Formats: sequence, C-alpha cells, structure tokens
Amino acid sequence: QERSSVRIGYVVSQTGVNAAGATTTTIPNYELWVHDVNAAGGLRLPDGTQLPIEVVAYDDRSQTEEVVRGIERLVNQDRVDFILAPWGTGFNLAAAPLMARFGYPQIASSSIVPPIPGIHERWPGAFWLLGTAEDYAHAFAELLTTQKQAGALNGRIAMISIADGFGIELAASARKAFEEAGIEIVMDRTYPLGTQDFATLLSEAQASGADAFVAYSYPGDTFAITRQARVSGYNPPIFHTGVGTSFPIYPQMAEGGVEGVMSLGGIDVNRPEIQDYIRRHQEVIGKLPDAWASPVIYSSLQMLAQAIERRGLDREAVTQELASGRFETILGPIQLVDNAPRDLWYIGQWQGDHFVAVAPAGREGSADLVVPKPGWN
Amino acid sequence: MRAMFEIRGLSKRFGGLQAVKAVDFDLAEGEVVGLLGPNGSGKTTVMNLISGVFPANGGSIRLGGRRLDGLPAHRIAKEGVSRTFQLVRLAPSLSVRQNVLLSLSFGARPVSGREAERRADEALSRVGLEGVGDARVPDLNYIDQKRVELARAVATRPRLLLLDEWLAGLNPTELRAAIALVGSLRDDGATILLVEHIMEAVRALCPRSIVMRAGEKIADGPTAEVLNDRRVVEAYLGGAAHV
Amino acid sequence: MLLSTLVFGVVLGGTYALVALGLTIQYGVARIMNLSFGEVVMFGAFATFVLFTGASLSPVLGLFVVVPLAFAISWILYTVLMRPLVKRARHPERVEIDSILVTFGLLFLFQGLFTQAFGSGYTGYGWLQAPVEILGARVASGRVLGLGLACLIGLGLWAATTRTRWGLTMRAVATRPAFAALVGIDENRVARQAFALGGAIAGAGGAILSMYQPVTPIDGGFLTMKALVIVIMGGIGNMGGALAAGLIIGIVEALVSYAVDPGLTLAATYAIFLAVLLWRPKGLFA
Amino acid sequence: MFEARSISVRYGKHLALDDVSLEVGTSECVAILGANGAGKSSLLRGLTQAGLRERGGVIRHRGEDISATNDFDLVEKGIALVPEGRGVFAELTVDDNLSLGAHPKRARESASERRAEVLDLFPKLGQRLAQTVGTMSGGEQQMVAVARALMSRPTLLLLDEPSLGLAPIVVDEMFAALHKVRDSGVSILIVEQNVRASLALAARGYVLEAGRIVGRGSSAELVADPMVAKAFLGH
Amino acid sequence: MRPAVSALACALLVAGLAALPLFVGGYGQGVLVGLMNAVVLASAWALFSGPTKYVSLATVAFFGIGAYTVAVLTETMPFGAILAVAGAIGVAVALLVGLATLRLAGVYFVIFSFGLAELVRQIITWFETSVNRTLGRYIFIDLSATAIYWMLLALAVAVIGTRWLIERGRLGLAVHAIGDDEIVARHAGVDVTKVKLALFALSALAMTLAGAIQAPRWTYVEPSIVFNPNISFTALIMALLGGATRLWGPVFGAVPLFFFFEWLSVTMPGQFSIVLGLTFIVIVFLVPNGVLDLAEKGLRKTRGPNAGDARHV
Ligand SMILES: Nc1ncnc2c1ncn2[C@@H]1O[C@H](COP(=O)(O)OP(=O)(O)OP(=O)(O)O)[C@@H](O)[C@H]1O
Ligand SMILES: Nc1ncnc2c1ncn2[C@@H]1O[C@H](COP(=O)(O)OP(=O)(O)OP(=O)(O)O)[C@@H](O)[C@H]1O
Ligand SMILES: [Mg+2]
Ligand SMILES: [Mg+2]
Repeated sequence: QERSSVRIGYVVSQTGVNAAGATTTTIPNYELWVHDVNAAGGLRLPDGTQLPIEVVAYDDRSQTEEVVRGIERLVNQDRVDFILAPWGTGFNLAAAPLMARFGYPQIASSSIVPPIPGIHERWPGAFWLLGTAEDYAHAFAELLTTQKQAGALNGRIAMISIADGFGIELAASARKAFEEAGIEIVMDRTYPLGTQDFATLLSEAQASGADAFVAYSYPGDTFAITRQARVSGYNPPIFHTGVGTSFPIYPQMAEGGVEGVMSLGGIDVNRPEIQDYIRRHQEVIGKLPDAWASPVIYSSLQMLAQAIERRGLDREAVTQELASGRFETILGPIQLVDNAPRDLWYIGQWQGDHFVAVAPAGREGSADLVVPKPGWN
Repeated sequence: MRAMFEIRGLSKRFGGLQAVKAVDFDLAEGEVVGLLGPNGSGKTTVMNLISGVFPANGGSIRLGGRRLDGLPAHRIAKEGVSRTFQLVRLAPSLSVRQNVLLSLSFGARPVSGREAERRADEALSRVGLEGVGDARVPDLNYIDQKRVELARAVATRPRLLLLDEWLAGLNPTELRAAIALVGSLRDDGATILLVEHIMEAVRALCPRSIVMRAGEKIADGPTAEVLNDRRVVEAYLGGAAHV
Repeated sequence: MLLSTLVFGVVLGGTYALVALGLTIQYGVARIMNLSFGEVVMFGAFATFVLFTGASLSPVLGLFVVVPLAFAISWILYTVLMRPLVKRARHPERVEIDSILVTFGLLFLFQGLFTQAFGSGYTGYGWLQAPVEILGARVASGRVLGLGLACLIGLGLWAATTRTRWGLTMRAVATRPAFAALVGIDENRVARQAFALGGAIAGAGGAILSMYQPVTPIDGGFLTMKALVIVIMGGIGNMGGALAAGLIIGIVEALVSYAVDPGLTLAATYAIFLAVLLWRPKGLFA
Repeated sequence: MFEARSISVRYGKHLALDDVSLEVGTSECVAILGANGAGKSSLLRGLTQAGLRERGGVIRHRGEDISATNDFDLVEKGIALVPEGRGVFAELTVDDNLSLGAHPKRARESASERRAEVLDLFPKLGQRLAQTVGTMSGGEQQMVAVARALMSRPTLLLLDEPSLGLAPIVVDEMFAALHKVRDSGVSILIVEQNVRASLALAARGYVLEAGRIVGRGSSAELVADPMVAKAFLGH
Repeated sequence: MRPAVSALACALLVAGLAALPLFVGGYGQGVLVGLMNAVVLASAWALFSGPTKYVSLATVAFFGIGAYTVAVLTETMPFGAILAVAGAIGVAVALLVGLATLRLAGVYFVIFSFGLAELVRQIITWFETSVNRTLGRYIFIDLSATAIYWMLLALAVAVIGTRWLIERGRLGLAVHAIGDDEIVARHAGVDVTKVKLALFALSALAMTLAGAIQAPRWTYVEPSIVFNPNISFTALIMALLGGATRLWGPVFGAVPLFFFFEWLSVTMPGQFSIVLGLTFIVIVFLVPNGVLDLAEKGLRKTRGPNAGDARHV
C-alpha cells in the first residue's frame, strides 16, 4: 500500500503547570518545523520522494501518567512513524523506557542530560540536546575566572536555586565547578517551587558581599527575582538568572532595562540562519522564539529530517544516523557525542534587543561580555 | 452503706461563668431522683459532666467505686451510663432498629448478631415502638423519636440512666403515658437521674429531688419537702408551688 | 536585616490578606466554599492586563472597571449556579459538597478559558515597580499599594460587620441562614450580595497582583489554597481575623525563609495552620 | 383581622395539614390544641412559608392578601413567628438577637422603646445582653426567641410551644408577659402543650387531629368538653 | 439476589477483569491500569469519606508517599518488600495526621487535607535538596503494565471487600452514626477517634499502595510529579458521581468518568479543561446523589413504589 504521509506524534503539556514552559518553547517549534517541512513539500526520503507530515498531538496535562499512556496510544493506536519528545526532564525520563521498548528514537531537546551513569547505554535511542549540567557550570566558572583575573570581580558569588531536578542538578555542578575555579560561594540557598516573594533572599544576597549572583530558577521565579532585584536596587556586576531569562517576554519584566543580564543559552544573532529562523517563528507562530531551548529544539528536528532523508523511515537506522551522523542546523553543524551535543552556547547575555551568546568565549559567533552589568534603568 | 453513684465537689466553668459549683450528691441503687432548678442553673451541664461531653474543672464522679471523671464519653457509656438529650439526638441515616443496635453493639456489655436484634426489638417494644424497627428516623414524629432515644438508652440495661427533659413537650394526656413508661423502668430497678420542669412528673416519679440554683445545690431531700422549701419556691416554682 | 525581613513579611502578608478577605466573605456569609476563587483573582489580573495593553488604561484606573466586572460576574455565578444548589439542599453539608464540586468545575472552566485567551505562558506588564523605601527595606510600590488596600478594605469591612446594621444582617445570615426570614431578612439577597462583594474584592486583588507579578492561567489554585488557610486561621467570616492571619502568614514566611530555610516556608505555613486549628478550632479570633 | 382559608401542607406523600381554615381577631388570642404529630407546627409553618403550602389556600392579614408573600416579608407585614426549636441566632449575643428582631423597617424607629419594654418583660435578659445565645440554657434561649419576636412590633404573634423546657416560675412569668402582650393589642396564635395555661390566655381555640380541625369553641367550652378534657387535660 | 449468587457473580466479574489484559494491546493495557487506578482511589476515598462525611483532599498525599517510597527503596529490596514498607509508611503517616486532624470537623478538615499533599511534598523536597542534595529519583523496576494492572485489581477487590465487611458488621453502624452525629456515637459507646483513625488508615493504605504499585511505570519520580493535586480531586469527583455512601458507588463513578476523560484527551486535548469544567457542573445539577441513586430511582419508577429498600447499602 502506498503511503501518503509520515505520521508524527507528540505528547506535550498544553495545560497544567508545565504548560507555561512547553508552550513557550517546545510546542511552537514543533509546529513551526511541521509548517516549514510541509511548505517545502514534505519530508524527503532517500529515494528523493517527498511525503507530507501528518501530526497526532496530545496533551499530557502535566501528568506523568498521561505521558506514558499518550505514548502507548501513539504507538499502538495511532501507529505513528516517529514520536517527538515531551517537554521537561522528568517527562522525558518517563518516556525513555517506553520509547526504547517500542524502538523509537527520542530527541529530548528540552532536557539536559540526566545524571544517570551510563545513560546512553541504557537508552541508546535517547538524545539529550541541551547538554550536561557540568558544561553549563564550567562555562560559567570559566567566565567568572576570566573576569576575576581581569580584576573585574572579587571572586565571590551568591547562588540560589529552585528545589527541583533542574535547579539541584545545575547548582550541584556549579558548586563543584566554582570550587575548582577558586570562586567562593558566600551564599547558597534553595527555594521551593511556588515561591513568589524573593525580597528576603535577594536582600540576603545583597548583604553577602558577592559581586556575582546566579539563580538557577524557573520562568515565574526568574521574572519575580528580576523585578525584585530591580526594586531593591540590587545590581551586581554579574547577574545570572535561570530559565525564562531568554524568553522574549523577559525584558518587559524590568521595563526594558535588562541590559547585561545573563542566563543559560544564547544565540549568535549575526548568523543568517538564526535571523531567518527568528523571522519565520515570528511570522508563523506569531511571537518570537526564546533564545535558549527554541533554536535547539528546531535544530533537533532538522536533524531528524536529515536522518530520515539519509536512512528512510526505518526507525533503527534513523536512530543510528542520529547517534553518529553530522547535521546542518540553524545553530551550525551538530554531531552528537554520547548522545549529546558538544558545541552549544552555554551562557548568554542581554545586549540590546537580543539575548546573545557569550560563552564559550572565543568561539565563532560569540559576543563580548559586558561587565559590570549596567544599572537597571 | 456506700452509694452506688457518688459526686463530690463537681465544678465546671465556661469562661467567666461558673456553671456548676462544687456539687455533691449520691444515688443509691434503684433510686429515681429528680434534678430540678431554674433555667440555666446547671442541670444539663451536670448531665454532660457525668456522661463525658466535656471534662470537669474539679471534683470526682464515681459509679460503683470506679471513677468516671476524666474518662472519654464512650468509656463512660461502656461503664454503664446511658442518657437522652434535651433536644433529641439520633443518627438519621440509620434505621430505628439500627439506632438501638448501635448502643447494644458498643455500649456496656456489647452483644451482637441475633441476640442484639432480639434485644433491640425488645427495647423498642418496651417504649411502645413495636414494628417500626425498619422505619427511617426522619419519618417519625417528635415523640416517637424521643422514644427511640429512650430505647437506645435502656437497651443496654444501664446502671445509671440520665434523662434530660425527656417528658417535655407532651400534653397532659401524653404525659401520663410517658410517666407510666418511665415508672416501669424504675420498677425494673433502673437507677435514674431525671431533669424535668414538669412538677407533676417529678412528684409522680421521684421520691427524692435535688434542686440547683446558679450552679449550686440548694436543696436535696424527699420531693415533697424540697418543693416546699422556701428558697426553691422563690427561685424555681413561683406560683406553681400550690398546683 | 531582621527589620527589613519583617517589612517584607508584612508587605507579602498584605497581598495574602487582601485575597483572603474576599474569600472569607464568600465562605462566611454566602457559605459557598468557592474553589474557583483564585480564578476570579486571575480574572482581575487578566482583565487589568487587557485594559492596560489594549486600552492603555492605567491599572489603578483599571480597578474601576475590573472591580465592578468581578462583582457582576460573581453576582451572576451566585444567581445561576449557587442559588439553585442552596435551594435544593436539605442539609448545609450538602451545599458544601455541591459547591466544592461546582466551583471545582468552574476552576477548570476558567482555566480553560484563560488558556484559550492568553495561552499557557506568562502574561504580564511592567508597572508600579518603582521602589518605596520603608524602614530601610526597598519594596515595590505595587505591593505597598496592595498592602494599603488590604488594610483599608479589611478594616472597612471589619467596621462594617461589627458596627452597622448591614453587618449584623450579614452575621445573622452567616451563622443561621435558615432563621433569617424570622426577622424579615431576605437570606438569598444577602448571600448573593456577599458572594458578589467577595468576588469584587478578589478582582481588586487580581488587579493589584498583576501590577507586580506576571501570571499564568493556573496560578489561581495556589492563591485559593493560601486564602483558605488564612480564612480559617482568622475565623470564617471574620474580616479582622483574615487581615491579621494574612499578615501573620506573610511575616512567618519571610522569617522562616530568612532565618531557617526558604524550602520550609510552606511547611511552616501549614504547621501554624494546624497549631491554630488544634489550639483554637474556630480560628485565632473566635 | 387575620384569616386563613383551606390551607394544606404536604411533606412528600404525607399530608400533614388538610384543608384547614381559621381566623384570629384583633387583640385576640387563639389556641391550637392537638396531640403530638397532629400538625400544629405544620399549621404555623404553613401560615408563614408560602413555599410549603399546597396551592389553593388563601391567607389575608389586615385586609391584604398575603398568600404569596415571601416568608421574610411577612415580618414586615406584622406577623412574627417563634418557631419550634426557637430559631435564635445562637452564635450572636442576646443584644444582637434583639437588634435583629427590630430589623423590619416598621420596627426600626421605635426599637429603643421596644427594647426597654421587652427587657422589662424578661428582666433576666437585661443582665445577659452580651452573652452568646448558644451558651444560654434552653429556657433562657426561649425567652430570647419570644423577646426577639416582640422587637418586630408584631400585630400577630405566632407561638409554637413557647413554654417548652421552661422552669415553672418562668412559665408563669411568660404567660403573664403574654397576657400583657395580648392586652397591648397584639393578636396571638398559640400552639401549646400546657393546655391549661394556653386556654387561660386564649379566648378561643381549635382542636387539631391528624391534620384536620375537628373542634372549635371558646376556651370555656373547650375546657368543659369531655373529649378535650380526656385528650388534652389528662382527666 | 441471594448471597451465593452474588458471590458467584463477583467471582466471575473478577476473573473476567483479570483476563482482560490478555485480549487488549499495549495501549489497552495502559488504559486498564489507569482505569483500575481510578477505581482503587475512588473506592479508597469513599471507604473513609463516604460514611463519615469527612471530605478528604489528601488522596494524593498518600499516593505520592507510595510512589516516592518505591523511588527511594528501589534496588535495595524486592518489590514486594518495598510495597510492604510503603504501606507501613502510609499507615504511619495516616495515624499521625489523623490523630492531629480528625478532631477537626467539616471544612477545617477539608482544607487541612487539601494542604497535606503540599506539606508532604515540601518536606520531602526540603529533605532531598538540603540533606541529600538531589531531588529526582530513578526507578528501574521492570514491571509490565499487565502485572501492575493485576496488582491494582487485587487492591480494588481488597478495598471493596473491606468496605463490604465493614458495612455488614457492627462497625458499619458506628461509621454511619459518626457521619450523622459524633456525640450520639460517643454516647452509645463508640470510640469515635479509634474508628475514624482506623478507617482513615485503611483508606490511606490503599491509596499508598496504589501509588507504589504504579511508580515503576514512570522511571523518574520527583515530588512535583507524584504529588499532583488533581489526583485528589479526581478521586473525590469519581466517588461522588457514583455515590460515596454506596458500596459500588465509587466504581460506578470512576469507570464512566475515566473513559470520559480519556475520550476528551484524545478528541479535544486543547479544550479538555473547559469541557471538564462544564461536565462537573452538569453532573452536580443532573446527578446530585450519584449515578447509583439515579438508577435506583429510575428502577423504582418502573417497578412501582415498593421495590426500593429504604435502608442504605
Ligand atoms: N419536615 C417534615 N418532613 C416529613 N414529615 C414531617 C415533617 N415535619 C412534620 N412531619 C410530619 O407531619 C406530621 C405533623 O407534624 P407537626 O410537627 O406539624 O406536628 P405537631 O402537632 O407540631 O406535633 P408536636 O407536638 O410533636 O410538635 C407528623 O406526622 C410529622 O411526622
Ligand atoms: N458550652 C457552653 N459554653 C458556655 N456556657 C455554657 C455552655 N453550656 C452551658 N452554659 C451555661 O451554663 C449555664 C447552665 O446551663 P445548663 O444548660 O446546664 O442549664 P440547665 O440547668 O440545663 O437549664 P435548662 O433548664 O434551661 O435546660 C447556663 O447559664 C449556660 O449559659
Ligand atoms: Mg437543660
Ligand atoms: Mg410541633
């Protein structure tokens, strides 16, 4: 029987607690990619023919059990050819054993590599596109060390982190990296999910004598921390917040005055592919992409398309290709090592209207770091 | 002779109000005693203290030598104290028979199974409710609900029965029948403490009465004497003394 | 440091208190356990956002639109959904269970509608963030405004309920709705008024909240829960109690976060809540 | 002054009140006699709750048809009920309860005079104005209920067993007070198990049995009636 | 029905249900797990809350404790032993919480139980982050959906069976009396606190086990995942829809609602919330006393007035 389309399914949090993140990054990019591919005539197969993508999408309502059942449904009922990954570390981990059992590749682009020893041997078909917590921590520690040596910083840092898988992972890696780099952590606090008021934490940070501040936070907290810092006039030379900083809505949190704020990720705005991507995102989705996960997600889908173009719809072959092939993406060429990319942008900074990549410094496309951070205006 | 039931120095305070002040009295086995007094003099509070609705602020309560004060309500019930409430309290989601079975299953000397059913029906017919065991409580009228309450209280053959205005709200004719019913319990040897404002009933049922005023015991003795006590007439009976 | 922590606590508590005031009226007088209360707060926030971005109406002026709107919505909700439940119920417990279910449905409905209209992400605008300095602590002026409004509304309502005929009527309906008719009070009307008034306060709370914090469609649940805790601590229907309990919770959270561990603020909230309940089951100020 | 025609009350299938008609004159006291469950309370409820009555009945008060009037509006029209079980606001103070009694507009102006009168009738309440009613004894609460009804300046007072649970001396005082209330021009419809006292207060009476009126007459006639004597007076 | 016939019918039903996963595919097995989970949680909720009328929103607190225990103990002991430990912890927490809160009446209890899951979640989170310096935990226990389903089925049978036993015996009287008027129950000699505690602990045990049994399905567990308050609400709604005071009520609520939710998430994922909300409202207005009650009324109408039994359960 002739097939007339490639069926691709996904289960992502359209509602519930995770929706705020998922609808900013994952879902728009899935939609954008499907739109782009279909507008270009469909997915290209090795024989040169093209097949349009047909989408089956479910909402997991931010519940793990729904992710599990949704994937079972995609595999057994809808018989989709490929499954795009759910949003978030926890849900990708819940999906991983199932995807492995059913033989589907899983390109998790909204999750850093989970700290499970030998994870890529356990689930060879699972790819973790946001890199490892250590990579981010090292990049940041290196950046701080450079500035300290240049005399711009006193080498003391205040750190707060959310009591959640993400915050704990990054904070743990950061602790180690800072220690190795000889940076003194003068404040180290975790706060629970749902914290809305950061006045006390920030005044403690302010009083701590550190001139670098880092928060491994989620979007809601990131916004609240930013506003609170601005209100209390807390303006250390290095101000680094977590997820949400690279969201297009972020500058509004400080009425535009976010120059110099740092976070994870970043983009090379001078790259034509990225400019083009931002434009299309704005046109098709109606809003700007964020500058950390969004381009990574889009790139991961480009990888999938290229793998299919080279190896066809055979899932096992595609998995192998993803693990070993080299792909051209909007972020540049990507080749995975141990199922994770090696050259990501780890630290970005708001400069002008863009959240630009500043680390690893010296890599092509990285911008110069602005230190000390200009005042909140 | 040691009294079967004995109260010493019983006191209860509600905030600033001393509702019961150092009350002492004894009941002998098989005695029926009226507990009288103006409204708010602390009669119901005494009942509540005996049955364990709330703890006393002082004093002791003994039944057959065992201390009841300080015990929780269900333990007191198991010791053999049963009561009715000034405003009827039943479990409306249970049938009439189940209401009686409740105390039979959990009260003093619990019974179960056939025996319990038999005893429940016996108690119901005792109070004049033969054949209504399966009825729902809310379908009964007020006096029948009072009867169910009485059946629940007497089914366990309590050592002490506390009746709080069980006879209120009856017209004179109905009152006669009800007095006869309580009288038959007395004749079976029950020890009863009876709170009542209807003097006719008190005279008919209680050879002895205790009168309270403002939380204090002001009289205790043969009913006829007590009801002629000047203080009792002033505080409580008014013109009704001559009726 | 301790002093500024106290200031932060009071300011935080002001927000809590304001939101709880609305709920305590709704639950206390109309006896509707409104689990969708937080959604009405969110409505206030979203409506203010729309007015601000769509009609360039300043959030403070927006209050004059949002509050009547929230009043009207709650009025309609009571008339259409709650009243029939109250009317058909034989026992008060029944109303309680039914209202939990219906308002839980409303919660989903509102969240769904908000998501359709604004997406699941964060909705916010920047305004009133200019800091105000109080006793050495710098606090966003929006929050101070919230605290001021909470105190104003709280004390006003407290005075109204304890000092006026209207308040006495409210208390009568609150405690014994079935007997209200005996003294010529239209219980339905009073309950509806109270419910709508509570909704209006919720709307005001949402408008103020949006001045200093972006919101998502699902933020309401958290607010409802905090508000319920405060309502019960303060004593159901007790305006002064809600105000005080809100401030207490705010201060405790700030203190625990500063002196113990930010991870234990919520645990502390519940610990106090439980302690209060066990020590004074009818609330702190019963 | 007050008349009810063909009032019936039904609870589910159970017809508790069957086509009852009665009237009460100005400043007149009328007693309702009946055994437990005869439907006396149902009658009072039927007169005051439009929603409870079967259709077809008519109630007129001072020339006005009030058959469809809401129960809360009845107080405004001068009809005050002291229900079975008192109906006091147990969580509020005595003072609040009295103030609520004066809630109807017609009673607001003269509230303070009323209060003085009522406290004169029930001096005990004067000493307890700040007490929460729920913590008072049963008898004390009964006084609050009657006092609160009087606060509304009623033209017709409906009483459902007002002496229930009262100490003998208070019963005497209460009936003495009710005599004064009646003499001040208030009509009274009283349901009372204390048949002697109520017939002493009332000029006339109706006898209710299984939801129907089976007898009527002046108080003297009723007392003399052997059937009444046997059923209600215990002779 | 005569007892023997009922027993046979029940046995057949259970046997049929046990055989079901052999005839459906992987997705079907997943659905069965979800379905049986709903039945267990709704029945366990009603076991305590139905007769006592204490509206508990603490379901997920116990469910989460179960799941989390498995996550902590995974690889230290066999799964059966983990289940036993989880159950013990659930019961211990229930007793502790119960002792403190069961004297709270009505809405006070509702709110506290509402917060309990949050509280437990916060404490676990705090402990893990501040003491263990990690948060998420991984569960690598290989259990098929069918095995999980069978365990849940057994649990459901146990819960419903327990309820049946209680209703039949004198404990049933006590429980209903407590629901009506605790003072009455106390004065009849019922140790109200003990009875309530026992029921609460039993119901908590079932909820804890439900969470523990299903944990292996998720691989990764962290407090925010397993303490999702929606689980509490769903259990409550299902039990109430069916009729919480009836033995079979929760089942009759759980099954249709579960399939309805499933259908909704397949056909209109975007509108799930709106439709769900409307559904609740419609249920309250049209099925106020539960499905079973509605069915019974319908039967009585067709069979004539004498057919129904006035007594509950
Ligand atoms: N709410 C109700 N639902 C069902 N039946 C009721 C209700 N109220 C009263 N009844 C029934 O209606 C009949 C009349 O009751 P009612 O209370 O009017 O009697 P009553 O004459 O006032 O008796 P009592 O002297 O006990 O107060 C009784 O058989 C009673 O069981
Ligand atoms: N729970 C309570 N809280 C506060 N005060 C109370 C409480 N219970 C009773 N009282 C007070 O204690 C006093 C005695 O009340 P109690 O009910 O014992 O009187 P009583 O003698 O039974 O009167 P009655 O004959 O009217 O029933 C009353 O003044 C009452 O106000
Ligand atoms: Mg008394
Ligand atoms: Mg009556």
